[in-house]
Amino acid sequence: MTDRQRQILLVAMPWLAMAGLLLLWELACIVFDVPEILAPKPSRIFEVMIQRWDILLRYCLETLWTTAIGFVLAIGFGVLLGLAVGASPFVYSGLYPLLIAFNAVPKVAIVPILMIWLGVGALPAIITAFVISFFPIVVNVATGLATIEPEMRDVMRSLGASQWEILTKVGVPRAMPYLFASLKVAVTLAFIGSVISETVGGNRGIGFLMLSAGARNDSATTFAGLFAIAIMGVLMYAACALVERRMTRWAFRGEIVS
Amino acid sequence: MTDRQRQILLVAMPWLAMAGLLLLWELACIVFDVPEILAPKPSRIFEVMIQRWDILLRYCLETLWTTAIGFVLAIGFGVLLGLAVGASPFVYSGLYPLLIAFNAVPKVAIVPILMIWLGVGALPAIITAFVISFFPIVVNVATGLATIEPEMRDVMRSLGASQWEILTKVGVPRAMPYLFASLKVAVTLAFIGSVISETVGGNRGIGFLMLSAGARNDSATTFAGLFAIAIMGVLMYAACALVERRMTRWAFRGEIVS
Amino acid sequence: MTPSMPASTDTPLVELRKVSLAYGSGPSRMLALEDATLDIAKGEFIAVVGPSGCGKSTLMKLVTGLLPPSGGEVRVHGQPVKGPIRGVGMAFQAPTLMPWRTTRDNILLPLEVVEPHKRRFRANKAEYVERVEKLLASVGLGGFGDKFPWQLSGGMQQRSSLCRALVHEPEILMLDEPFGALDAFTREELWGVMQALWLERRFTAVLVTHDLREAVYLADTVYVMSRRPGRIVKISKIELPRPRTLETTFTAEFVDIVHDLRERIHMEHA
Amino acid sequence: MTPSMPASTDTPLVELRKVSLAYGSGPSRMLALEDATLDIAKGEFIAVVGPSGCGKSTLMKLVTGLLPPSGGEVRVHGQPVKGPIRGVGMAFQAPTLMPWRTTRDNILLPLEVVEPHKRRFRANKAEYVERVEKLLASVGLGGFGDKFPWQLSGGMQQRSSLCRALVHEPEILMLDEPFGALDAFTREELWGVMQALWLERRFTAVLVTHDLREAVYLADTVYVMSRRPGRIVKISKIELPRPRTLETTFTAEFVDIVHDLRERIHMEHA
Amino acid sequence: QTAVKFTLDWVFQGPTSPFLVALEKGYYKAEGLDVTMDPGQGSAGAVQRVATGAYDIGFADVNSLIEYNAKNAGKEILCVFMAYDFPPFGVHTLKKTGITKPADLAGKKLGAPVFDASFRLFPAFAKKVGIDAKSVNHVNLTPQLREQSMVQGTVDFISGHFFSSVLDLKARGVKQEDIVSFNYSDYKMDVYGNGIIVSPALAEKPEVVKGFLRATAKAWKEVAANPALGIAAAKQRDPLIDEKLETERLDLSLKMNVLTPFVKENGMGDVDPARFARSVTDVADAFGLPAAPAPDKVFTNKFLPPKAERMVAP
Ligand SMILES: Nc1ncnc2c1ncn2[C@@H]1O[C@H](COP(=O)(O)OP(=O)(O)OP(=O)(O)O)[C@@H](O)[C@H]1O
Ligand SMILES: Nc1ncnc2c1ncn2[C@@H]1O[C@H](COP(=O)(O)OP(=O)(O)OP(=O)(O)O)[C@@H](O)[C@H]1O
Ligand SMILES: Cc1ncc(C[n+]2csc(CCO)c2C)c(N)n1
Ligand SMILES: [Mg+2]
Ligand SMILES: [Mg+2]
Repeated sequence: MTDRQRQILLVAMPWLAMAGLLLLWELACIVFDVPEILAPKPSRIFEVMIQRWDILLRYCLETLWTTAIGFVLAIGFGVLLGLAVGASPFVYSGLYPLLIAFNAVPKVAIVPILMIWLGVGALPAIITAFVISFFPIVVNVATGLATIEPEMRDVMRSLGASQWEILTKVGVPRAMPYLFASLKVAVTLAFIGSVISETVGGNRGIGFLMLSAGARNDSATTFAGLFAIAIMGVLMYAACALVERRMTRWAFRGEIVS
Repeated sequence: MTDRQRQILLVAMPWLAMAGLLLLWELACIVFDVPEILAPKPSRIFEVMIQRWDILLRYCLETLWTTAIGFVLAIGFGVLLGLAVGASPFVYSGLYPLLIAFNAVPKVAIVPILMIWLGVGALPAIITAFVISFFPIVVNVATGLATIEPEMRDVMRSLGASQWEILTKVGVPRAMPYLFASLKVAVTLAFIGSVISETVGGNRGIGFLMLSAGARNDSATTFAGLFAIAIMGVLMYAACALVERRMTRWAFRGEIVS
Repeated sequence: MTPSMPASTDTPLVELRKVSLAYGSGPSRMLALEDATLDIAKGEFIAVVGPSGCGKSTLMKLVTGLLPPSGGEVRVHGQPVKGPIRGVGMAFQAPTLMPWRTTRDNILLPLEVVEPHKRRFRANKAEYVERVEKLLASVGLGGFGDKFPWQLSGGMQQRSSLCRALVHEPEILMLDEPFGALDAFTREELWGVMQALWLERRFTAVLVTHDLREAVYLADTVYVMSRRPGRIVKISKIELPRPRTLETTFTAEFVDIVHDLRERIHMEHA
Repeated sequence: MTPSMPASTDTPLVELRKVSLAYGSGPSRMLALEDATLDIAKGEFIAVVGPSGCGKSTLMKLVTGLLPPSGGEVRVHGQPVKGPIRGVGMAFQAPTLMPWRTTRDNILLPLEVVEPHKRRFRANKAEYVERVEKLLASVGLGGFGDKFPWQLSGGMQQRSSLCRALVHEPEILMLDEPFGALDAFTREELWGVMQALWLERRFTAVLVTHDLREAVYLADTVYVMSRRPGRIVKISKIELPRPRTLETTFTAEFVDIVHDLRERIHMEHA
Repeated sequence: QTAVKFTLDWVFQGPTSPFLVALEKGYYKAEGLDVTMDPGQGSAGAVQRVATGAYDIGFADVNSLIEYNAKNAGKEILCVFMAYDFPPFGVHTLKKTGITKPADLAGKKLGAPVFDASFRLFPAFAKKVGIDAKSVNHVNLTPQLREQSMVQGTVDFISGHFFSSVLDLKARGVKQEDIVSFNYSDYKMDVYGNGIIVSPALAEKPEVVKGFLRATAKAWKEVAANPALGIAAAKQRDPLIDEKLETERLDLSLKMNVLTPFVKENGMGDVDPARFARSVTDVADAFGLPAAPAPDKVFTNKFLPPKAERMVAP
């Protein structure tokens, strides 16, 4: 295989994999004669998506921006909290169990309470997206910090660097590969958060679309909504991956060279 | 502060933090006169927990074991998939977008379909717990592998090691700190998965208990259920943290020495 | 030699033909090695010396197939090298020990990976551990097997890395400044250990070093490289009788060779 | 000297009083350094030599406060050391450059962290970059500022690390085998650079090395350490006139001192 | 303009479209009300939202309200307008199960969401028809799963609003004649259905409540006369609804739940006090409440517009 073929195959792979999966699904639907109400054929889902692209797009954009805001908040807060947890054993031991406890609780149970305080609309969606997605960021940033090579720390200490300087000059870059790994998880969770909140209350976003479609057994539309979420998720991921390439090249140097 | 005081404080921190939080909550409830239906006072929740500990325990155990099985499956599958994604650029480019897409989709929308195929009961709960929690593991293991120092890889290559040997002898230990970071996230997600599945259908587990309490406007019991989940989450986390201490001491050597 | 005869001791084990290597591409492309041509016979001990950054480590990686050449050809056993070759022991310039393994387990690594040891590793574990302990003792690290690499001093890490390169008794040994972090006495002791091993097993060895005395003491042939991009500017056959001893290093002949090499390298610094 | 006068050149800058250090605890406790007592005057250049693993790197970390002593006391400027002291430049035994920074940015690091440079870092960035470029050129790395550390050879990394220790013109300089990975000529060139710097700035320096000629060339006092647990077994004042040149190293006096040291270390290997 | 937050019990569909008509046509505005309308997640949720003050007005099953008021004496929420005079509650099964009469349900498997009003009232129904509610094996199922599970035979019967379960079953290809439905009201369980509830705070502002009810009644009258109006309004809110299905749902609910003989005679919104009192006792019994709340702590007609404005039947 030449380098060029390799390159082409790498770009084609996601499309091939996706096409393969959808084909399999389509075939399974036909062979097992799955009723549409259970799981519609992908072809039918795309039909709906094309038919109603304008409505879908409107709802998608509503979800997308609440998600994006929640996600950005999660990054900011998650990184700060991760730094605190990773830097101080006291914060670690005091906060980690609480964080785990909070995150093990299904957010569906919390969102209705949130809505009562904040009313329905974009705000609870943003907050849910934020609240559900910051935890992986905290964990990974904290782990990135805790696994700093002591040699690096000594370099900084020998310069008389403050705890904060060690954190920003060694901790943050060191934790970058961990951070980006967590963003991939966090972005999917942020979408889930937005959609959950939209399902619980309000009349906006893909979540509402799916709720109302579900209430009338319109599973083709429900699935069109799911596909739309999936596509948005992949787009957000691609954005993160782009930033990752630029910012953590050093950590992936093994891949670049060979 | 002496070492001993430090040690004691470290152990006490989680309890202090938790007590502080609960006290704040209790006070807020009293000061703002929050109706119980919105958010019961912690004292009231504990009262219910003590009163109904036998029922809670039974439902908890049901949830715990489905979660544990799902989580173990997620570790196995997640590590394997993570190794595949981290080791092969083709698997990476082909599978990652699909995984993101799948994970951005709210599982609440998928579980009913699952139940139609599998019926209600423990099986869909296990599968939901598994499906929702394997992704962070995949991402972190893959990142752990991708950031292997090329020098280590060269050591193995110079010995004529196969791709598989490089994976198991360098990749796996290298990815361990990442793996354990992801387990902290995954275990909370596994609980959420179990509980979601229990709320969608069936008559078992803490999810069912919470839902039916909610339908009776018995929010103290709902919150007792949430607390129970939180406690189980922390217990599972503690188990993971214990294994982590033993297996990744080398990566945290900076913390141990200083 | 008739063409039907298999290439044996007559064809060199390692052949480099006008090999060049450039790192990076586009504007950041940098030629590290240029037109390197050399032959290493089976059982030969060669040393490579040259200024810092001239491409010595690069040369080693080319020989073992860790890097593909940008131009020219590398052959081992008469076959063009396509990927990492088997049966080498390599001590890299940095110790590159694995922090999650104890020193002993680090040194056992080649035995877990390289045939035929790999196959019988589980069965012969005790025997292999004993071999490692002996090796550790021979480099002055007896009793340190249980320590993790990050609990060793710099020189001790380097010696462990040397043990790892030796433990599976490889056919080809690549040593990139294996004694750089050691004091003079430990170093000279290890020269002796090294020579004894070579006399016994007659492996093929490539030694990169900055210590000309070390090069002359150990090698059959010393190659001098120019500044970057590295070219081979001098080849010096060392005909001194074996085994060489520390006394040898004080003989006029030895000192002369060292002096000649020194002069040649000095030219590179002008 | 009246007691009211501040301790100045008369009290040593660094005092070690029966300092010992043990790594680990319980059964894995290991004494690395024992009863080390030494004084370093302000502006003195000392060298520490001794067998591999004897505790030289440990000693450096004790002096700079990176490690707290297990016993005894370390004082700098007359004050007991409680944590990392300020105003040191340290070149560790391994290069420990940060892989996410270019070589230039790695060397700029101390200027971002250490006062007074930190305060004016943004304003004077261009000037500081120029300073780094000059420093890089002086160690033969001109033009490599843009490369990442992992794109440098071992010796080049070591030189970059040396630059990082020098760039902020520290009062105390700690060098742990700073030239170990360099060829003889580059090394001797850098001795000259080092000595010139010292003559100009008169910083206090501690040099760990295995090269006795290097120690004698550069140092005012050479300390010889015993095997682990390291104790100081010989102190040798080098009274050779400054500036010393490569010619000095061929004088009988120089050779004698080196020989004496060599003899003393040899005893440790018996 | 007074801001009023209004929550439905469920998504925007045919039966709730009159509220949307009132909103779209500006009837609320004309009464000086600035209404925001949101879909909900069940009646219990709607009651909670109003109880916590997150919403001022709600559309909810009055039986959920009875339960809430019984458990929260002193903080009662009032129902001020009865919309479903005939309750839509019932259980449904398929011919193939061999269940033909309520007594056959004993010992069978019931699939229902825990918060489904028909499910919650099932014990009262069981008592009326003389079976032991405990003998029925309940499985919680979300609304999406409920009908499908019965079609697949996972459960023997389901509980649910008539106009949603029957239509859902038909959407799954079950023929009308294969569906066996038992409406609770047909078995002397004549409880009431959904009504408009107001928060205690809003009850202090009778003008607002009255205005809201006047506008709502007006819209309901128009929709009863011309269901297409309602569907159009619903479509405007949720562009993806299936008009045919919602028309059918609306027709069913109008015929069965709203335009009952009582309503045709007395107008929409009020209750028959004797029947209401009976229903409160029945419900308290079904929910195992310690004491039934006083009927006037659950419903009041003091905010209702004059009867003439409530004569919605065309
Ligand atoms: N991974 C890399 N990417 C880019 N350039 C590299 C890389 N590795 C080495 N180089 C460059 O190649 C040249 C030769 O490097 P090499 O490591 O072979 O030198 P060396 O002779 O081993 O030097 P030293 O004696 O200092 O170890 C150097 O100029 C270096 O900058
Ligand atoms: N982090 C550590 N944990 C445990 N033991 C250590 C640690 N660092 C060093 N040691 C031990 O302390 C002793 C002295 O180590 P040190 O690094 O000071 O030696 P050194 O004189 O610098 O040797 P070299 O010349 O080989 O660099 C060694 O025996 C080593 O095993
Ligand atoms: C028009 C209308 N349709 C169905 C229901 C029944 N219902 C109430 S809540 C709920 C599910 C909540 O997730 C269902 C199906 C209703 N009350 N009004
Ligand atoms: Mg090199
Ligand atoms: Mg050392």
